[in-house]
Amino acid sequence: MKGDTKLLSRHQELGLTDDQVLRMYELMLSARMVDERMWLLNRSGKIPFVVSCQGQEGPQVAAAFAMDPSVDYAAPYYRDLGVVLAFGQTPRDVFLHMFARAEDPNSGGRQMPGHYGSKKHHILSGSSPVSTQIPHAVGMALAAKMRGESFVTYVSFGEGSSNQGDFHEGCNFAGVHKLPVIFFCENNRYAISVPLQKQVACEHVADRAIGYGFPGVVVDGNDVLEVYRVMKDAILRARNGQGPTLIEAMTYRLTPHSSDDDDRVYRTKEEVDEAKRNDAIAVFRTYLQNAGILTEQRETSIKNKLVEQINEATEYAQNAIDPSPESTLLHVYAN
Amino acid sequence: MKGDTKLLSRHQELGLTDDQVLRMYELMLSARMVDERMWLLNRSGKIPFVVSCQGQEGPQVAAAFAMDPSVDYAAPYYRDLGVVLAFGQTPRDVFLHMFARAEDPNSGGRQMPGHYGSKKHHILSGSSPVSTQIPHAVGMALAAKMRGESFVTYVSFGEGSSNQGDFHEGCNFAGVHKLPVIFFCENNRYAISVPLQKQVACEHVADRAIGYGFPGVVVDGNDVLEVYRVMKDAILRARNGQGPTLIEAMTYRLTPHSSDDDDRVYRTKEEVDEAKRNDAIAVFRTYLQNAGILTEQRETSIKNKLVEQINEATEYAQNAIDPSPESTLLHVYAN
Amino acid sequence: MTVKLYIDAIRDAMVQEMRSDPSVFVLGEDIGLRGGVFRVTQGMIEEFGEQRVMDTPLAESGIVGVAIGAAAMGLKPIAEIQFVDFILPAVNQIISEAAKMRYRSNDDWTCPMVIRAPFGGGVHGALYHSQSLEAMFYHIPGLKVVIPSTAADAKGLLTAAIRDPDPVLFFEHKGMYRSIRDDVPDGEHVVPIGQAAVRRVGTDITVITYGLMVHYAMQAADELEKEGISTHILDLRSILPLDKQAIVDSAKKTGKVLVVHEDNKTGGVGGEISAIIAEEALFDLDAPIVRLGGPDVPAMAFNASMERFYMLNPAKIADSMRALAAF
Amino acid sequence: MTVKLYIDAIRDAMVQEMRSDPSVFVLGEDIGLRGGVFRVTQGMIEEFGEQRVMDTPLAESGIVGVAIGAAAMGLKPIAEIQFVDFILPAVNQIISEAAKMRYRSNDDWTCPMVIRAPFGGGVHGALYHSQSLEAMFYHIPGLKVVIPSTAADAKGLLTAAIRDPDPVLFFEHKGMYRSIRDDVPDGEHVVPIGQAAVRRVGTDITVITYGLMVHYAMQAADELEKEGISTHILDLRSILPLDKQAIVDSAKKTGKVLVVHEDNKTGGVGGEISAIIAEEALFDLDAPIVRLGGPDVPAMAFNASMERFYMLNPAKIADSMRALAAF
Ligand SMILES: Cc1ncc(C[n+]2csc(CCOP(=O)(O)OP(=O)(O)O)c2C)c(N)n1
Ligand SMILES: Cc1ncc(C[n+]2csc(CCOP(=O)(O)OP(=O)(O)O)c2C)c(N)n1
Ligand SMILES: [Mg+2]
Ligand SMILES: [Mg+2]
Repeated sequence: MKGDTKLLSRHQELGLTDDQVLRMYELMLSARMVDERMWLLNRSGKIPFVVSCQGQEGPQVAAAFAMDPSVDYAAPYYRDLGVVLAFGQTPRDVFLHMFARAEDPNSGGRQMPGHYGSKKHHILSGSSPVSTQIPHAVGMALAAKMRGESFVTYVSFGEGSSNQGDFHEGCNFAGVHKLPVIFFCENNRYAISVPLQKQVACEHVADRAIGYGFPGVVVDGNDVLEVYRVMKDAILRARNGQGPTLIEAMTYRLTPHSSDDDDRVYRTKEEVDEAKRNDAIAVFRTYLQNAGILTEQRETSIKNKLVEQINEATEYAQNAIDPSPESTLLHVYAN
Repeated sequence: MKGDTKLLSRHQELGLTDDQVLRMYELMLSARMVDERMWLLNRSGKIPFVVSCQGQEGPQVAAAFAMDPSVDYAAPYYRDLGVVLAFGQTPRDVFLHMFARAEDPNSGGRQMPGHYGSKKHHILSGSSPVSTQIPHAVGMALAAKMRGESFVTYVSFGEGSSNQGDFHEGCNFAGVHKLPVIFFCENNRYAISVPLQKQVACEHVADRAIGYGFPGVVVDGNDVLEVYRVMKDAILRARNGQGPTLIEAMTYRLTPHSSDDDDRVYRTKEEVDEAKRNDAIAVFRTYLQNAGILTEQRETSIKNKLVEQINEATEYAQNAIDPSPESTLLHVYAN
Repeated sequence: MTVKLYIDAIRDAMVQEMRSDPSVFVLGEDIGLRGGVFRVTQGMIEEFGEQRVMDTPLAESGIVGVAIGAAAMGLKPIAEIQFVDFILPAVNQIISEAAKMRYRSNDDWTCPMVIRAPFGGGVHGALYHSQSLEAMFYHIPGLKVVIPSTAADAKGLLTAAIRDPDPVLFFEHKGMYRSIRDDVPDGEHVVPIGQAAVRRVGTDITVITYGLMVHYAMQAADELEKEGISTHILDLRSILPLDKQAIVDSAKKTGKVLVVHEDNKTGGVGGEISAIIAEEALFDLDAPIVRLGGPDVPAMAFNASMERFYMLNPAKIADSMRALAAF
Repeated sequence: MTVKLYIDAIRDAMVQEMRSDPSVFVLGEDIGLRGGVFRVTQGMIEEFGEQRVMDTPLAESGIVGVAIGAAAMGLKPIAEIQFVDFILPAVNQIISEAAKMRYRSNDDWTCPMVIRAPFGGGVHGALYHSQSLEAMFYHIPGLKVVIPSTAADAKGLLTAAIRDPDPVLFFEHKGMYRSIRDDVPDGEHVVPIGQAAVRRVGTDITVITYGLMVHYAMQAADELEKEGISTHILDLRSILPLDKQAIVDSAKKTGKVLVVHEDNKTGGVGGEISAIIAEEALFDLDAPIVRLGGPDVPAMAFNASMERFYMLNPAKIADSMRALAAF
């Protein structure tokens, strides 16, 4: 039973308390359940669009949990619901965004779902063209360095997006100036319908780091504690002035690309089912159960709490007011 | 003396005859002497602009010599005078270009010096924004693959230019589709005034190849036979359907960036002088002399021939007619 | 003739040209098995294989740059940009390279390629899936910019674009893919690029427009007809080249001109059209030249009521038409 | 007041702002030891160090993207693009990101940055070192586009641009760096963005222009004065925002308008100016609104006689002015 003991203490070795890993688990579940609700709302015609985090909540929450949202910054991409929740947005914030209400903290109803951003939460506003946020995060890290501040910037993107010029230019700039930024690639094996092997010919996106003079790390995204560990290492390096790290979390997108997609034409149900069995949330649940931290009762109470919260949030957002049509004309420039 | 024997037969081991290496040498000298003449013409007010190949003729000619210009294609960059001559342009062609005459085969007097291109010579037309030619060369290689033709495309660029998004996107596309293209980086340690360590943080630009799933090779650009060898390898791989290669030739720019530059503000004379001593042409001259191929007499006769050719070319170009002003309106679209 | 959807007419043109010319191929993101996010290329990979219907890495500058190189060697690429909003990373390749290849090489190297992209709003696409970006390109000599408003034109103009020896940007209003259908010639069908079409003959006011707005203007004209106002409607079909003669003629016809585009007003194509008229038909005018475009804000919002506020519609166009007629 | 070169006035503004505001910094290619290829930033690295006068890798999208991120955190970057022609790889960052940051985040995140770039021809720069690209941006709400024509304005407008809470493109005609000099206030000097300046008061014809062409028009006006023609000249100073009132007023003043820019005519800024007048001052006009711009070809050639053919000059402008006056 020695092995087991070792296994059970992995989070403690990482300096995580039982409460913290439970909190991580709750955040992952929250992301998943919010996401599932979004699909329900979409399929019942209440919101026109969903882009999903399902399958990627584990690495997202683990990565964000390694940061300090009161100090650090995130430039997430459209799937990063887990990151956004870990950085302090509530399900209500998220549903206000989905419903494009005036109170949406991300864009006041202006942007599509999944386009996060709020200064209060230390989340940079994101756009749709992929990878543009990568140089932005580098610029944020440059600000940290120039001002002698110790915050670290996290930026995420898909593996397909790592083929954009902006990925290259951003990474290279950060490498040359040794900036405190973490490039977090969520490799879910598809860019919409295009499979990994038609996107890149290298073994790992992380292999690209060598070309920018900093470490590249591949991590099993379904092993959230390992994700947390490599993030912690990267953050330490960043804060110590040792520069950027490129982390590639191997993960999987369990849903179609978005509510407008139909993934059956480009991948098999078997493949998706197989990925579901390795889902980070399920793996982490088992870990927590084996560690004796997560009892069935606890699980139920967490879920009940989340359902309640999500119901409340949905209802609130559904009944919240729209921005006025004329507000279209506001905020083109400073007043 | 065994060592010497081995040394002396390097070109033969590569399958190069004495005549061929002499031809290579002549091409390098030609490039150098044409370039020197350009500076004279510029300093005497006869042409407004020069961008120089000096210091890089060796690797340029060696690379081009490994290709078959009757079959293969080049998408060179503005310093590639050596490549252009090896692909069949004459000094006269080049001076017609410098003087922006109607007969300029590269652009009919439209483009700045160093902006090569002529279908007849299998040289793609180039522009000023750096790195745009990289995806073009990949597209040319795609045409070879799609049509089942065996030509290989060479594309060159500086190390500074390897930081542009187009480098990344072009290399990645070529890697994914295993296209017959050779990416030839002439690392002369400066991008205008910006030294290598402010451009890239990796050890070698060639290290970037791993991120595209094909080999990256660093070669001493002053060792032209070695450049020839790695090019031959790359061409073989390309023709065999094994895909691209990234070659980084370590070289040096002996002149200021262009006739508008003054390099004394950003590098020392000592550094330049040191580089001059390792100049590929000088190293190759010694090799040929030691191999008994290049006698003093031979050298003199080559130089005399080149001087004559360059004088003739200069005079021809100087007296050649300009395009008509109204021709400005031509060739916006096909007639 | 068969009644076809706009989207099917576009596919028709590609398929027919690919059957008859082996140098034509399509490349872009998700155009293979997925058939494109709008399904424009649906079924094409099955017929032509994955080399001629090529899924590319996610990198627009690369897509366009590679297409330029292929075109230089005599292939005829049709590059799909998934949304016109995502053409921006490729602007350098389009403007510095594709548009200037022939000119800079003194007619030696050429760039026979097509770039297709869906544009336009009203589909809950928000800021980055709703834009009209034609104004970026109608100023660039060396390019052609085509925006068809009918299924028949979509087929005929795309066929012409594929056969064109120069680079053509082909912008398809995404709201029209499945809402517009009309009679499309079955076999070969070519509509020359650069000729505007009179969509409605009228005597009181002239509306000059293109794309989806042609349909909105037609609906508005029906409305106004009931009120006794007769509208002349010119569909530009291409904005580069602009059919100047048709613009001037249609302006002279009624002396009152409304220029309409979905794109925001300032700096839009409407300015050029208005300027042409002000330069060449000023004394035939009976009223100021009016332009109606989107508001000058960065782009359409996701929120439905804000989106409606931004988008033109037949009612808004009719209002402008009425005011002009009454002038 | 000191008489200063245009180039020195630009440097003045940067140096003064950097001295008073530690969040201001400059970044770009070769701007450090080299002082920029035109020497605009000469001496600045010596005063401010290599972190605030930062040589970047050769990658324009990266430069602008990094500047956007720094600006989001409250720094005030001034990014130099070596030639405006090389701004094209950064167009996505400028249009999708800088221009839309405030709008898309509902006024939460902002982008207070300046992008400086030399533009314009007549300096043997050929196709890619001569272009005028302002027409790409004057259509983009969220941006400001400033083009000063005097040294005093260069200083005053650049100071305003650096202090502006939104992204400003600042285009400097490279032919003016060392050919234009005028009285520049020594201390703090701010010229508000968005106000055109009347450079010459006249009664017969109005010329509306900006940049180097202001000077050419002034020379042409001197010429015409001898012939008894009195010219009113409006220098726009910024093309986004456009000073509509000044445009309309100056058009009404003489009833005859010539719009001039070096950039090619079709789709250029002149179209918008003409359209504004045709919309708001039509009945005050005594002649068609004339636009004079470069020919509609991809760009200027290197060959000197072709370059002269392309470039406007005082004589060509004077010809258009004469014809307009005679109308
Ligand atoms: C510049 C740009 N081109 C195309 C798109 C359309 N698009 C949205 S997401 C996507 C695929 C992204 O794949 P990946 O980077 O792997 O991220 P994932 O969605 O798999 O998480 C594409 C092509 C876009 N948003 N931006
Ligand atoms: C997109 C773009 N940005 C800037 C320039 C200006 N420029 C011309 S050459 C050059 C440096 C190129 O350095 P490198 O790639 O190392 O090539 P080298 O000149 O050293 O051979 C720069 C910045 C350009 N031509 N294109
Ligand atoms: Mg993916
Ligand atoms: Mg270099």
